[in-house]
Amino acid sequence: MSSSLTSLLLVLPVLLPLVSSLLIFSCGKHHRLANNLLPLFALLHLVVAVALVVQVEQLGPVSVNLGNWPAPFAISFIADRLSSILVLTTSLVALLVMITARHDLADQPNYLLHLVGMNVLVAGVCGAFMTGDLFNLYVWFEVILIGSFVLMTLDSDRNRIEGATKYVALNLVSTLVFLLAIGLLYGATGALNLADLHTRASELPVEYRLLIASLFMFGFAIKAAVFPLYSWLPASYHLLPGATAALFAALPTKVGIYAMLRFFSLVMPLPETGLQPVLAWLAALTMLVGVAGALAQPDVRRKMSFLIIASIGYLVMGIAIFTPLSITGTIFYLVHAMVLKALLLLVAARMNSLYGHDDFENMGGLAKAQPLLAVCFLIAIFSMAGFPPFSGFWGKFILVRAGIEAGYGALVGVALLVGLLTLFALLRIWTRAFWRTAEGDGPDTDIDWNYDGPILVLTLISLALGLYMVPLYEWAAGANLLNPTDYVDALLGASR
Amino acid sequence: MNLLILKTASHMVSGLMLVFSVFLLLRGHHEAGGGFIGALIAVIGFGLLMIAESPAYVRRRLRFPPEAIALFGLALCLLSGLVGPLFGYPFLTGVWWKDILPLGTPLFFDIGVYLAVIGAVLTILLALDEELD
Amino acid sequence: MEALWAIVIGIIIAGGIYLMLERHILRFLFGLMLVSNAVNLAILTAGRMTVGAPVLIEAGEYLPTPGYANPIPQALILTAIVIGFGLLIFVMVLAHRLFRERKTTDVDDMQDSDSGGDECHLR
Amino acid sequence: MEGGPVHFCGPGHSQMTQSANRSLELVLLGIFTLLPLFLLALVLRLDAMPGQVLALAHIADLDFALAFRFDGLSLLFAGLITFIGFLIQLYSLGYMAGKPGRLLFHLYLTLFMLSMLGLVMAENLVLLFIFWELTTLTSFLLIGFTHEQFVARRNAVQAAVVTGAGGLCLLAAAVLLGQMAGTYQLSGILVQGSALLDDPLAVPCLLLILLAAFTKSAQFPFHFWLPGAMAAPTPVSAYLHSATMVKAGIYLLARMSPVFSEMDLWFWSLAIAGGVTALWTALMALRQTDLKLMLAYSTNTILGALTLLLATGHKYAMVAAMLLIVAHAFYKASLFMVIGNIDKATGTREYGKLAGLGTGMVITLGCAVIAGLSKAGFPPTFGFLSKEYIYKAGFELGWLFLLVLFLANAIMVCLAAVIVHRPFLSRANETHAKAKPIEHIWVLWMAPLILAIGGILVPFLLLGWVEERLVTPAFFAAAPGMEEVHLHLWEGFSPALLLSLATLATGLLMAWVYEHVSRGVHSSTHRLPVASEVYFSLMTGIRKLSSLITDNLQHGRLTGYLLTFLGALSLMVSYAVWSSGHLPDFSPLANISYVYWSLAALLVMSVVVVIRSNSRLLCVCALGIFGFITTLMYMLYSAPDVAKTQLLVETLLIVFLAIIMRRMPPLRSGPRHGPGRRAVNLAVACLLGGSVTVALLVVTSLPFNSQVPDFYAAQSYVSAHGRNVVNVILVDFRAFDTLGEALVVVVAGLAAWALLRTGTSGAKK
Repeated sequence: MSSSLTSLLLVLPVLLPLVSSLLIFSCGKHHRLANNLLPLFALLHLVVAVALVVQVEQLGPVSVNLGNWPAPFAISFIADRLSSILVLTTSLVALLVMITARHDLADQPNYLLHLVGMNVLVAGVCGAFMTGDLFNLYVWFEVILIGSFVLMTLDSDRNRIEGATKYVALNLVSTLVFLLAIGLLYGATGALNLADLHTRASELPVEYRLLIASLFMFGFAIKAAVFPLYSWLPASYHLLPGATAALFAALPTKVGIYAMLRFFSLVMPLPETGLQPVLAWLAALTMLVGVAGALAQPDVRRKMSFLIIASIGYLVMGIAIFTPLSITGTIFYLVHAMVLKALLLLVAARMNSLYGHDDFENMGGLAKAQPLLAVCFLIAIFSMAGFPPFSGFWGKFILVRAGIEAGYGALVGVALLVGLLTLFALLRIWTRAFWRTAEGDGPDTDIDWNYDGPILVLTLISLALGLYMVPLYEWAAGANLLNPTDYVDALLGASR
Repeated sequence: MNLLILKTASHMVSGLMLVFSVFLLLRGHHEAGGGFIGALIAVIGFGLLMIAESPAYVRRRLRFPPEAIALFGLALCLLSGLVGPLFGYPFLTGVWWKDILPLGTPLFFDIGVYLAVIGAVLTILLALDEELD
Repeated sequence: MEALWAIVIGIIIAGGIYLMLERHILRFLFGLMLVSNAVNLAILTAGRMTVGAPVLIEAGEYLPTPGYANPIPQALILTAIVIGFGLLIFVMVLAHRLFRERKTTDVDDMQDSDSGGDECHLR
Repeated sequence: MEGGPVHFCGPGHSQMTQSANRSLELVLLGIFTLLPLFLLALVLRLDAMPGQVLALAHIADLDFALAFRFDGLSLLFAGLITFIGFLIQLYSLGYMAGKPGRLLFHLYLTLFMLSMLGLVMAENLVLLFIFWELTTLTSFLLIGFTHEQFVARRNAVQAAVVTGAGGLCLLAAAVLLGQMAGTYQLSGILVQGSALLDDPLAVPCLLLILLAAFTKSAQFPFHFWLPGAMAAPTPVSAYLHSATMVKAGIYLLARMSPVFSEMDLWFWSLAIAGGVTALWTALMALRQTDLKLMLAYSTNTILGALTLLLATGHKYAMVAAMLLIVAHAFYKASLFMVIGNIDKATGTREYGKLAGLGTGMVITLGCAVIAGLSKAGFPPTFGFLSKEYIYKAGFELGWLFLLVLFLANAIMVCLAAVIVHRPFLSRANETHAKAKPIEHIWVLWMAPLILAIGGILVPFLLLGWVEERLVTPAFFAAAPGMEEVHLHLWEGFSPALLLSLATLATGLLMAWVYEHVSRGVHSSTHRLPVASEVYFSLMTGIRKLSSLITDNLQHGRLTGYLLTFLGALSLMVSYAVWSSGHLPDFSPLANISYVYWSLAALLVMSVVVVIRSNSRLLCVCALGIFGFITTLMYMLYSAPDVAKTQLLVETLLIVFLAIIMRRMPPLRSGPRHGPGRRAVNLAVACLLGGSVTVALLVVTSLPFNSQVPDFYAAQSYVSAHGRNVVNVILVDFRAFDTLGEALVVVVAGLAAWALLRTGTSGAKK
């Protein structure tokens, strides 16, 4: 593939959703046209993402300097193993969620704007994954933020406006702190390009690193919903429409994790900032409050919202341990978590569409009425709890192993306990809504492929990742975040 | 009587502001100015007109719905960025036609920003005014 | 020079944060405006301050006059101002809508939607 | 064979496809039934070879291998799993006939069998863990098979949580062991044997392994899930919860015995856990009125005895353990099936309601008698053989062991007698009259009969084969390097035999006065805490605690959240500032012109006004002045573009703010924070402001690298054809930022528009 095509390939994951959203908005009242455009572009996005992964597989990290200026002066887009696999997962999840969204959101008055918002969100997420420039990362964060604001407030009732207010207010704090941190880091190093920062930040006096790194960590931690900075998530996610909630569950928080992973491996290696023990504690607390919330909730989507937080704890744990193995585990778990969270929330959406509410104490009979959904949900439960042979197990195993080998016994203990409690929390939904017999007629027995199709595909992906984990494992192990020479070379390479 | 003066004055001032905004937009590449500043001036011009007349009047004068203008502006930004890839350069590479006119894709990019911002801010302004009345 | 503005920015941020922690939603908005302005000023300060040397290239020249101000913070601030503008307008409209739905300006008085565990059915 | 309506995938099958489905069902049932037989044949063809490993795949980095081992211990278990698995599938054909979800049941059983086989043959620790958890998963599905019943649902979750907890311990133990040994391959670990004990990790590792084994094998105080698991259909109880899955913990202990058996901790914890389990659950068994629960608790007892035997590492004890595993699997599975038949015929398993069934269910009675004899340890049954060796070991180990084993065995005798006598041989009552004939379904008596008769014939006829092929290889796998023990059914009048006879006598005596014994045990123990109740209150406690935590953290007050967020940040950054030890240098302040001072003063004053004022108008004016002064600042500091933008943006924002504000009540309205909270807010605000000040001072004191701005300045006109460098950065050098920025503004516009539009229509409603 020629280099000019490659350079276009690198920006297409951002441009395609933008073009898609422009076209969809121009559809006006023609919903059918929009309904056809949406999956078409999402599919195209997936193809691009696959092509990107193939490129990275063959060439190693590839980058493009936008505007054809040399690095580090241009904004560069770069795909390494981490970025490309995340873009691939994003586009896969987005495609499946959008298929459900076409049906799930169809009766919303501002239907098209929902689709526009989703595409903007996806564009922002891909931009954040691929940019090689710190300030540009901020811009993509803002794009994600405004995209999520739209989705959060569209066609909202009183409760959702309340939830959205909390979401908006708390996320703006993150934005401001992140911007301040960029300003300070720029002032200290004079660089914005990540590879440039990699060299220059290491020349910073050690005693100031903690200060700047804390600001960055704070900004990212809010995005990722790390304890104690997670309150916006359970305040708002459970109010979202089903398909939108699935997209939210899978994407924005993971961008926070990605940013942490990138920043604390490339720009300021975590052990040199003094934040490692802090992060380890936060990981443990995040897992615990997440699962505690999940245990306390009597409502499907509230439970699942808290479980998002619990899985964020696992990811932060992987970053905090900061060994090659733990980073590999984090990447593996990240992909797993994106797939699984979308899956769980789509199941929740399906349950909501069957019953019209989220209270699982008042559901029943799903195992008989919806066997396919039941099988998928059961697999999701055990995968989420980290049971073999599902995808959650491998992520957990690698993290546990990395943790024990690095001497984080207590943290590993918490992680294992949280896995068990996750199982307990989710099995409550299972025993009530699926196993118990329905009162009265019970739910609809028809299969609705708008929901069940994406659910099935996501389940199969999770199953595949569990049964044959080698490709993803080797991909993650080859990401080499702790020794980012390849990344730095690729990012600065064009100027040499 | 006073209303009439106000209306006439507003029309004149807003017209002037629109001209000024285009001026700011075009000279932005060399002097202080640019798409965003120009757009805000234009918005203020339309805002004056809105206060003097009515939101509906402004909508009529705009001819296109402001959302459409915003999206068109965005599309223009994207398109001007995609000229580079046509010639085998990366996205957003500036392509210039210096020989004919001092025209380049960065100018179109700036015009895109200009339209996007006018459209977006007017969308809110008009909606807010209509909603409050 | 930077020292003075560092102190002033610190004061503005302190004031803004204090306002953001108030219960009246307008005060929260005021605080947000102050803090976002302060952050922009902080970027300007961190990128070093130069008096009276805008980075404009005179006609006939190829380079700006030496001693020119650092243009990057300015560009960053411009982007940040515009983004902040968009977000702030959205937040204002949201606040307006919130007030219309709830008829209260107290941001602590909206607990219906949150996910506390109090309604938990045990066993 | 009885057929019935198929409910494999719930309703939805049409009449047309019914016959096709029926033949498909028959084919599948046949496969499910014959698969274990086929595997059994494979297992029997294998010779136990300590070092023989089948490695299919290997991930070197993780040291994970898809590899299986075929030593004596693995093959002993594998033989049992497949043999009993076959009979259980056979039995289930009859037992589950006509019940909904029948195929699913056979499928689950098959999946369980495969997991169990994997568990006992896994060569890699992680693989072992995977299969271990798979047995938990399949057992969850099987216990909850009749999920219309509350008890089945509850107990399925309970079993999954308890054994799942053990599984987590096993995972941690596996990693620790792998780290200690430097390999995850069992052969590599076992070769090192007790040399691994020098590692300081040995103790935590052992503790975790013990937790895993004790939960899986239902040792006190985790024994309760096993009786709970009796909510499953009877074939499940016979297979998982007596013959195989519960033995997984025993397998693990036997497997790890070469490594850990020299530790005192190993001895004491196994001995105590096993002894307490054996005695306590034997007493519990006496209390039960449900025959199935009696058997369940007696299974607990046997598991306790096995643990006790493994504790010692003595040669007779090891042999006795191997024998007991086999013997117990034979008679207990058979007895469970007998109870299943009773249940099927009468619809009840209540001890008090059953009587006189012997006349109608002759073959079942026969099974019960023969299996009961083995359970009681009558010669020449398998049970007798194992008991002989248990007592032999007991004599070597000391009187305390002997006493515990004697009591447990005596109670087993008593239970065997009771289970056989009361339902079958006592005088008939009305339950007997209503009992359905079931023995025309041949699989229902065939499976238990094979097992029961096997329990007599095998030790009688095949003792040499048992010793050579089963017990001795397993013995050497669990206790390498120990002196070989030869099996004899008859060794003359040894002390063990006498004790055996005494056991029988005591047990039969207890059975004679069973009602009194049962009542006595009940009245003396019913006040003691019941383990399952402890479990339930623990889980409820966890949920209450979770609720409490969640309520307090997710309280719904926005300013509370904000305070948490900003408070956390302020603590973090002020600690960072404090630890950096930087003292701000304010000396440059002296040389600053009054112009800047007055601008600064105006800025601060306007901030103070916004904070202090209760008038909306004044606040907006102050904000306007604030914006105007920042504009001036940008102008002064060579940023004309920023200045213009700032001026326009501030103007528009203030206009918007004024529009919004008009609709809202004044600032004085609404509740405010109390003074204490305001002091906290102020502290957080000051800490943050101060930290930012210090950070800025630090940053600006560092030398500045102007490589990037210099490049922009140099290229701006030459390459990018623009004289305004800032604008060129925006539209060319960093145009992607600007694109994103335009996107944000447009989307914000759309979002606000939609918010307002929905609002209007909402208001119209």
